[in-house]
Amino acid sequence: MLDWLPENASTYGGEIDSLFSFIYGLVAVWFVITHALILFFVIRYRRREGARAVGVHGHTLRQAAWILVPTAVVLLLDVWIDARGARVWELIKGSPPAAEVEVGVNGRQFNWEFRHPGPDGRLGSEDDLLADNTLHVPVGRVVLVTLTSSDVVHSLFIPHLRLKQDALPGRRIPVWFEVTRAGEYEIVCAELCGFGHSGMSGRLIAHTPESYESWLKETWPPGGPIAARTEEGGSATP
Amino acid sequence: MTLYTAEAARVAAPPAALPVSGKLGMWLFLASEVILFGGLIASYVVMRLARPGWAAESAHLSVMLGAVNTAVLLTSSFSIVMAHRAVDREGAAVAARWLTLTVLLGLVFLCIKGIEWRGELGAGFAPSTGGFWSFYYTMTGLHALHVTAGIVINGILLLLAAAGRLAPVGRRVEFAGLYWHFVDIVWIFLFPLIYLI
Amino acid sequence: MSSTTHHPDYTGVWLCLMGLMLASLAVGNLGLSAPVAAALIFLLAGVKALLVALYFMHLRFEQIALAGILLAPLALFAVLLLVLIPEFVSTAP
Amino acid sequence: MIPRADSAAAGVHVPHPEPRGFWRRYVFSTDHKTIAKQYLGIGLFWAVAGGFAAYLIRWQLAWPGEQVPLAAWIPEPMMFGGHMGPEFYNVLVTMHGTIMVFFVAMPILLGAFGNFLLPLMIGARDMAFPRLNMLSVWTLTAASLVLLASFFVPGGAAASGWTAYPPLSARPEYTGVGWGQDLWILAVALEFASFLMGGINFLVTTVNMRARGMTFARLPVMVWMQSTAAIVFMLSVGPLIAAAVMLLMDRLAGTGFYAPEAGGQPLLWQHLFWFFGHPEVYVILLPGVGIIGEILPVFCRKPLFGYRYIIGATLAASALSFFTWAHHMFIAGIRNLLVMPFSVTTILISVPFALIVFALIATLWGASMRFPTPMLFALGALSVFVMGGLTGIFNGSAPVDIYLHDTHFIVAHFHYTLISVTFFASFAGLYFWFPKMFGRMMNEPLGKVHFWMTFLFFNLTFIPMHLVGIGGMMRRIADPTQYELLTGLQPLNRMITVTAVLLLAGQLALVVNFIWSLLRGTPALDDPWSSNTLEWSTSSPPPHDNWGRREPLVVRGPYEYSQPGAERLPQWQVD
Repeated sequence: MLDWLPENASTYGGEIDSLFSFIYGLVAVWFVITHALILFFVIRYRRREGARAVGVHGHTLRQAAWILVPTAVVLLLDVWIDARGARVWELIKGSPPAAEVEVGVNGRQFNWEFRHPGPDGRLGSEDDLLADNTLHVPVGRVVLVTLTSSDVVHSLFIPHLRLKQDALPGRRIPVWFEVTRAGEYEIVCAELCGFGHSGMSGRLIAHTPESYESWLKETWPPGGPIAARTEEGGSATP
Repeated sequence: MTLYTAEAARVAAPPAALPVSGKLGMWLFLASEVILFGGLIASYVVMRLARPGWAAESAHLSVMLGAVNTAVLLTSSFSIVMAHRAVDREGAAVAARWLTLTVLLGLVFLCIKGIEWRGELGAGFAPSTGGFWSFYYTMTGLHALHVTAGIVINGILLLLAAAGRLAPVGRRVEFAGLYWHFVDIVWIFLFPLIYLI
Repeated sequence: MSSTTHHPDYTGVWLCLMGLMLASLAVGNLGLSAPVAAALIFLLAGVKALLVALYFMHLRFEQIALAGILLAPLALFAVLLLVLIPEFVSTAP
Repeated sequence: MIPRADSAAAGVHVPHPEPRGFWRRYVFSTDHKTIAKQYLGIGLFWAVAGGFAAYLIRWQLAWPGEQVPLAAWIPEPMMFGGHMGPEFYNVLVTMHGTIMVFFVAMPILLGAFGNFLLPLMIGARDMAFPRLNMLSVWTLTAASLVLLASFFVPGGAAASGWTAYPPLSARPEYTGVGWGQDLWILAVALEFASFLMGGINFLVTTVNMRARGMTFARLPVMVWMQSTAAIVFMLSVGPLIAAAVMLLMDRLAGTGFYAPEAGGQPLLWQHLFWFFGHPEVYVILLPGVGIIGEILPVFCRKPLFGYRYIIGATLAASALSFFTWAHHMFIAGIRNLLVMPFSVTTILISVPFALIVFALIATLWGASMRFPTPMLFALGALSVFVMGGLTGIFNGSAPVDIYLHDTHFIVAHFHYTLISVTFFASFAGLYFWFPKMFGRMMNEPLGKVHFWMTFLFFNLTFIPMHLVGIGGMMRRIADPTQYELLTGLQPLNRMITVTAVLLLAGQLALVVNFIWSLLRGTPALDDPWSSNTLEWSTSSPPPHDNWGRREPLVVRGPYEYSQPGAERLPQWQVD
């Protein structure tokens, strides 16, 4: 079942996958137990000549223990799942680690607008690069995204990175990720945002350190003009 | 021939007295209304806490008119409970008089509310003016709708009582009164929430 | 038709309500700090609501279960506030 | 609102005499049994509509943009000669959700089964407020007409999802939908009003109208479930009505409750919606569990295992359901400190439901089981419900939900939970109580065909849907082929569509069976399943006043099967 997951490409994706498989294991055991019992009872206790049902009510504690004890086990497992979950959540959505690259992501019907900081490393300065639907980041560096929306609720979803976060108009939401493998990954919108919701997607280009350097050089040639610019005809509005 | 009804069951059952159906139903309805207004008021409270500027907006309201309206509703609550007492003690004619007062006070409340709305709209404060005004018009509007419904119910009971048909009115004055008091209680909280703080 | 409803002194309750209303208006002129004044005003409103509920709505004379029906939505109102206040009032991310 | 019974101090009369004319008898009836059938009719009508919407959705996902068979009749601008655009796809996902939750699940589970069974099971002659009952069903009819009309107004029907998140739902320019969204709000509000009235009626009836000897501890679980569902609905719907009023004001009066540019908060809607939305799941779930709980003891010939524990767990789960709502919003941008508390409560709610499931399974132990169609569907519902509960653990764990949220995994999960009750349990109930409702048995062989078609194709449809979701496929996208990531999933998507179509086709067995049995079915005995609860003590179908001259007298609990000295001990005392 877990083979269906897109191959993980982020530092924390493995944590989610391992929690997923942990829950999957627990749940599979319960599924087998309950269904085996149902099947066994259905076969074993079907009506036969001369046999009579057991008129047990399950009211006394002795009888009810048959359902109370398994329930207690469920409770214990729940605590276990929560304890593991809390740790992973804190890692991913808790306070983000120190940013090494900052980018801005804005959802607007029906595009992802990405803002790259440029050579000065700061967002909102005049050397920013604005690009519709293409985001360039280096692998092995903590990327801090400031997520916004200009109109409706969108949801930034990068399946390979196990990253999802709603973009909420009126709020600036910080999200972070660190890509582990260079490559191109699909960025999609996961929250219904209008008739163009389907197909609202972009690309994450995760560069190796060398290719990131060359991309930087290519985009901001040394000595070239330093001004706000856009790529691929995207809109330049912040 | 004795046919079974709930009342018969009550006679037969041990005296764990059951509430009258109409009263129980009304209280359940009021519980759902509490959480309806509760949702609206909770939203207002958190937005107001988040936006200190709303206090200045609220200063544009007339505390005087709001206070008069509070007095009007409190008094109408008093008059409908007196109508209920009259049903039990003095009879239809007296009950009809108290109900008339209740309906009139309800109408006075709506008139004063209308005057306020007119004044505020005239001064340029529309529902679309800002967050405070959005809540102001929505909360007082929803409350006014409840007042209107109460006036209609009380009016019907008044007509029945005036026609001397006390029997069908019976406990309905009590049930209508429960609703009317609830509308009053909502205003008891809306008044300080909107006008005073 | 006569019911067995207990009818307390409604006029006295009404006079109390009017007095409380005037008192809540007067709070604004006491020169108290805003949070204290607000707390006092809501305390007075609570007393008013309680008077209406206990006497006009006869809760004082009803079965305790009937009052329980009202407590559930009030508790849920508190839960709603408990979640919405950190959500919308705080400025932390 | 006023009970007729109160006007007679002595209290010995039938709530209302049997009406004579056609209109009063079949249309504007105050008889709970007729009203139940009206709810059933409304629910089945919408089930067909909602099922057809599901068919269109599935076809579009498998073969995007291609002509959908049997859809050429749908007029422009919804579809163009059987071809669908993304606008109408969004309308369909919105309406499929709205219809199935509000206009199928609730009318059938609460409206039909609740109305029919509650008075019969507690030994009453009718609901506490028969005229309010009539008003409820007619309010639902009005809601249905408004929803139906919304398809035909300029701009088309609502297209912002059944959750109607603002700002998408708050301003027409974001979706191109004008009146459609306003009418959607109106229809849903009317539906709420209808079930609010119905719920109050259920509760007062349960408290006040019980027959002699019918103590709370002797109530059939179905009555407990219906009453608990009524309480949960009553206490949760208010904030959503308030939210809907605010949304309507945003749309019509230019207020800015949800508009960030006017200082509003889009998240406020989500909080208020899910404050209702999560308890609403239990409003639907509990009556379904009640049906399973009624049917298993009858065909196992043994008492429901741990009756009191089931009731206790139900009350606990209902109370807890008010504290879990933000698990729908883990990644919606809520404050981080809210996330883990809600994740913990969400996972914890598995505890009471685990107890209920274990009790139902324990009921099967040591039984002497027969397998007529209602029993098959009840077992099917149990199996499907377990699966739905287990997949819920993934979504309840906040970190895993980061990935699974808004994918087809969640779609598959909630179809497992909701279809287990809305369809499997309802079908079980329909086959089980059809003889009592209409006085005729349903056809067994056809019923078995219906069950196996439903059970098989349901699982074949929705198990792969989990995989598609794990593969990363988002909800509510009109065309998966637009995404590189999803191209590999397209064969699976086509397979799901094929089995979904077969699942829908399997329902023809029910349609045929229903109509045929209504007209030609074997006349039913009063107690065809030899069951213990009170509704089987009267004739099939029951007379207008349910009991004729007899007064039900309840002497024991509802599930006394296979007790010492007797194979069954009915609840009622035989005169």
